[in-house]
Amino acid sequence: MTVGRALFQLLVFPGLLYAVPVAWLMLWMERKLTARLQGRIGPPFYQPFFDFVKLLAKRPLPRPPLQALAMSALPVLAVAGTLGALALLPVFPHSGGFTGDLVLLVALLEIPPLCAVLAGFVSRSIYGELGATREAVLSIAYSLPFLAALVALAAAANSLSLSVISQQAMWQVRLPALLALALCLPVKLRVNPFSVANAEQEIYAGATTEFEGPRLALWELAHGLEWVALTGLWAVLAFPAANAAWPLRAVVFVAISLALVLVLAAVAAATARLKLAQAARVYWLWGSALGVLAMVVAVVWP
Amino acid sequence: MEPETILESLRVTAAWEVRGDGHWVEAPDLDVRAMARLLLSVEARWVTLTVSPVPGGGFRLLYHWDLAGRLLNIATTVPEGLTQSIADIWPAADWAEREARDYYALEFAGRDELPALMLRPEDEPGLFSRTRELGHDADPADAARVDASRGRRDAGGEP
Amino acid sequence: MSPVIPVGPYHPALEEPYKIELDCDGEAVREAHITVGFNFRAIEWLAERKNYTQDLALVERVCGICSNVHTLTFSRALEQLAGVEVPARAQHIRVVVHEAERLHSHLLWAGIAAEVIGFQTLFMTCFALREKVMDLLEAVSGNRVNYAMNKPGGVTRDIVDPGMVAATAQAIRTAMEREIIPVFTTDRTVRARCAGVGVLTRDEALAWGALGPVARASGLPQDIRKAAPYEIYDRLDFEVPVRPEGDVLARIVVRALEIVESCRIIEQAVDGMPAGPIDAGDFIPVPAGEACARIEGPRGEVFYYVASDGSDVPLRVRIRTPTFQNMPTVALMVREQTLADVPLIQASIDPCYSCTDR
Amino acid sequence: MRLIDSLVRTSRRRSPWLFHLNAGSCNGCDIELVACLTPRYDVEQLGIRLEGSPRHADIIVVSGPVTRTTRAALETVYAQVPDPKVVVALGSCPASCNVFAGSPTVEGPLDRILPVDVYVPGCPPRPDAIIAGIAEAIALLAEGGHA
Repeated sequence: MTVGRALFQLLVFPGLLYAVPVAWLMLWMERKLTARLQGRIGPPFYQPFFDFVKLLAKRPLPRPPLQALAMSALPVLAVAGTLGALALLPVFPHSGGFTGDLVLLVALLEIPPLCAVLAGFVSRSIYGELGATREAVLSIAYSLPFLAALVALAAAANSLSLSVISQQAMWQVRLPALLALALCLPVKLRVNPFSVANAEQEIYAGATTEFEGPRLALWELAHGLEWVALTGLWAVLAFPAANAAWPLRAVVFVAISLALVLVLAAVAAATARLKLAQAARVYWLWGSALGVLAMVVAVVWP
Repeated sequence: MEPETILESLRVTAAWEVRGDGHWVEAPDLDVRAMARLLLSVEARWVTLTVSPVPGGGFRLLYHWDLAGRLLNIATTVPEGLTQSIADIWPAADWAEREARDYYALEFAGRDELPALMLRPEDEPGLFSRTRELGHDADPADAARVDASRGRRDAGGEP
Repeated sequence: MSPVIPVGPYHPALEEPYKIELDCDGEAVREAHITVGFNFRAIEWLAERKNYTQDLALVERVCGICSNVHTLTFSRALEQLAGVEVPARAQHIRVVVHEAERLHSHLLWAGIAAEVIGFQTLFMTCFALREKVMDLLEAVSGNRVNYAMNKPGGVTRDIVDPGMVAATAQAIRTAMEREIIPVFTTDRTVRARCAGVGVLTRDEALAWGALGPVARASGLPQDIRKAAPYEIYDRLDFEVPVRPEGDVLARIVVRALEIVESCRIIEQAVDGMPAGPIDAGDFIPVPAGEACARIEGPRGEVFYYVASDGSDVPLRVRIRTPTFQNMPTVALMVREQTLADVPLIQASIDPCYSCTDR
Repeated sequence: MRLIDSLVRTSRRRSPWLFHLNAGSCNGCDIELVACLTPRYDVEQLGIRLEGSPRHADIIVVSGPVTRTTRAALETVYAQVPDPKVVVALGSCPASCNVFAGSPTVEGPLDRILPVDVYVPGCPPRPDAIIAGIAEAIALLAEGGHA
């Protein structure tokens, strides 16, 4: 991968220049669809953008220096990690990448939840701590199916390179793997029925309860970017057409990502929130079953 | 059980006065704990306790019970600010007793603790008794006289 | 992590300030301590210093959700003292407003319960339906909240369009039976959150003096409208739903069925409404004496005691609201439950702290 | 610079987040505020959100005559909301203590405790009036709040 290409992917597509507006678009789509399903009109499309600017322009509350530093650094790290993960997505085949970038992607995607857990503890609020604990428990629960699905794909493709994985058909493995990944999306994005870590009626905003102004703005941005990265990862894996022209690939990538947002929002609007133990059980049971199925298929049906 | 049998069992000599709003009786020497145990055994339902100050000192305690749809109002009086608690027999009476202390500084014997319910823990009990002479005044500023702690705070003496 | 987790006094799941301190073991609740009194405005104290007309406006503001039950009970206590008969038409109007208030209160509660388990869409559905009741109440009383409908001896406003009232009640009943009851009783995520959660046994309900839907969901068939009928309830045909389970789901089902019954009561009360005056005169003098009144509010029995010395200011006004009796049972319900269930369990008694604290 | 200023002003107008604090209210105002969120009034159209944490909020909406016990909470919450912020007194109670004036446990009206920017009169105010009051608060917020 040349430096120029890497920079392009990081800063333009599917990185910063694409991801930030699309993050706002996705946050809006989620709120708008929910509102429409509830018989309301919902927010205008520029809402997440203005929310972001407004929060950025608020004066931060005075805090002890070390805590202030940690509370600013954590959301920045979450944003940076997600952007890095986005840059690795092989939307264009042969656009570079390197052997083993799958491992890096998984690591980068784990940064935002990790930061959220730390944020909950750093903010020294009981609700932040509870949110962080829940976040941690859930991440243990969904990590197994999430990793199993990716490992199964890697085993079937016999490669740890994302672009190789995304180009081979192998639907017998891809199907259960995609299902397992789809199951992990609501909990990673903290939407219903798995919005346990930010359950407002139980623990306020969870880990971000104590964050205000610019620091909260960055969390909102990180959250939007997670939507782009996770639906993007799913879109890349769901369209393994090696020979398609690059404009088609880009269009399909965007289309699948946005469609997935709508599906997730619709499911969220039609469900109540499960309890921590219930949510964890879903992942241990059904998520792991799907992940293991993908792995078994990858091994016995190469 | 009929209301008449209840009075007999409690050895109350007065008879019920039956009105549109239930049965009423005055029983100055009532054993409230015996009453509580009896009404528990007949599956009556706790309604509430009304405490009123008696002019010249002491309190009138009016126990309200529901017996299969009939409202029984059993009144007794205590000369001092002390009476027997029934909260161990009827947990339902717990809050009403705590509230009576808040309002009239009435103490209930037989309770381990009688924490404030409506007042704050640091408040002196008997808010209604303490403020008896105070009229209803449309200017809330005058109400500051009621509460000693508030007077200090307004004077800038907050720690 | 600190073992004591405070819920409140300001918490997103609560409309009102109060505090439950939870001794927790991880997410499991060991013990709960309830603190109330945040809304303590000393209304009983104020009532002893205002005249009866002012008191009517005061007790209406004991609670903004069940405001009508307070003026109704207070008026009934004064009528008992004065020995005044309320005209038949006024009794019918009282029942219509009383039941419409139960409708809006139960729908409000259903919405809040949905919100507490994170089911926002169901919350919106309930509140959209509730607006129909609000329209009804506004058409009858002129207000959306604090209707100022009752006064000693009758009501303040006539129902001019009974047909509209009956039609609205029917529409609400249909929507309830078609849209909301099925979701609450069959949706899997709702069942997963509510069934078997926050159980209050029959014996506990009795010993703690639980009232209204809480008692009825624990197998106690108590309802003042049946046990000691007031106004025209002895002439109406309605059921009192009772469930034996004592869990959150049972309390949901009891209230949902009560909404349907309330619609039926409104239809009957409007149907049989006789012509005639709506009050027993402009001013009712209150003689010396004492009286009690109780009615079945949306949350259970509301009890008033009024003592008078014959002047225009009462000697003593005692207000016992249903949440005052129901609230302590929450400490029993949350034991051995998880933290996530606490907001739901406390919401399941349909608490009203402004009623409790007064 | 002027562009940024006007962007910030616009964003404040378009994204007011509320924190609601019940200071001894009877629920009447509170429930009408909740009604504003629901399908008929749907204030999310205006970017208005009800937040659970005061640190996320721009506008503090206070209902109730301010009882002794809620006063400390009121002061804490006020300090927790980052600037710029606006205080809205919802209903007659925070404006005048309403029927609770003279009570020994009421410390209101609200302007004795916090600087109040907008009064929404009514017992309770209708949802339309509440939205109009919030709109007034939004205009203040855009200019940097009262601070």
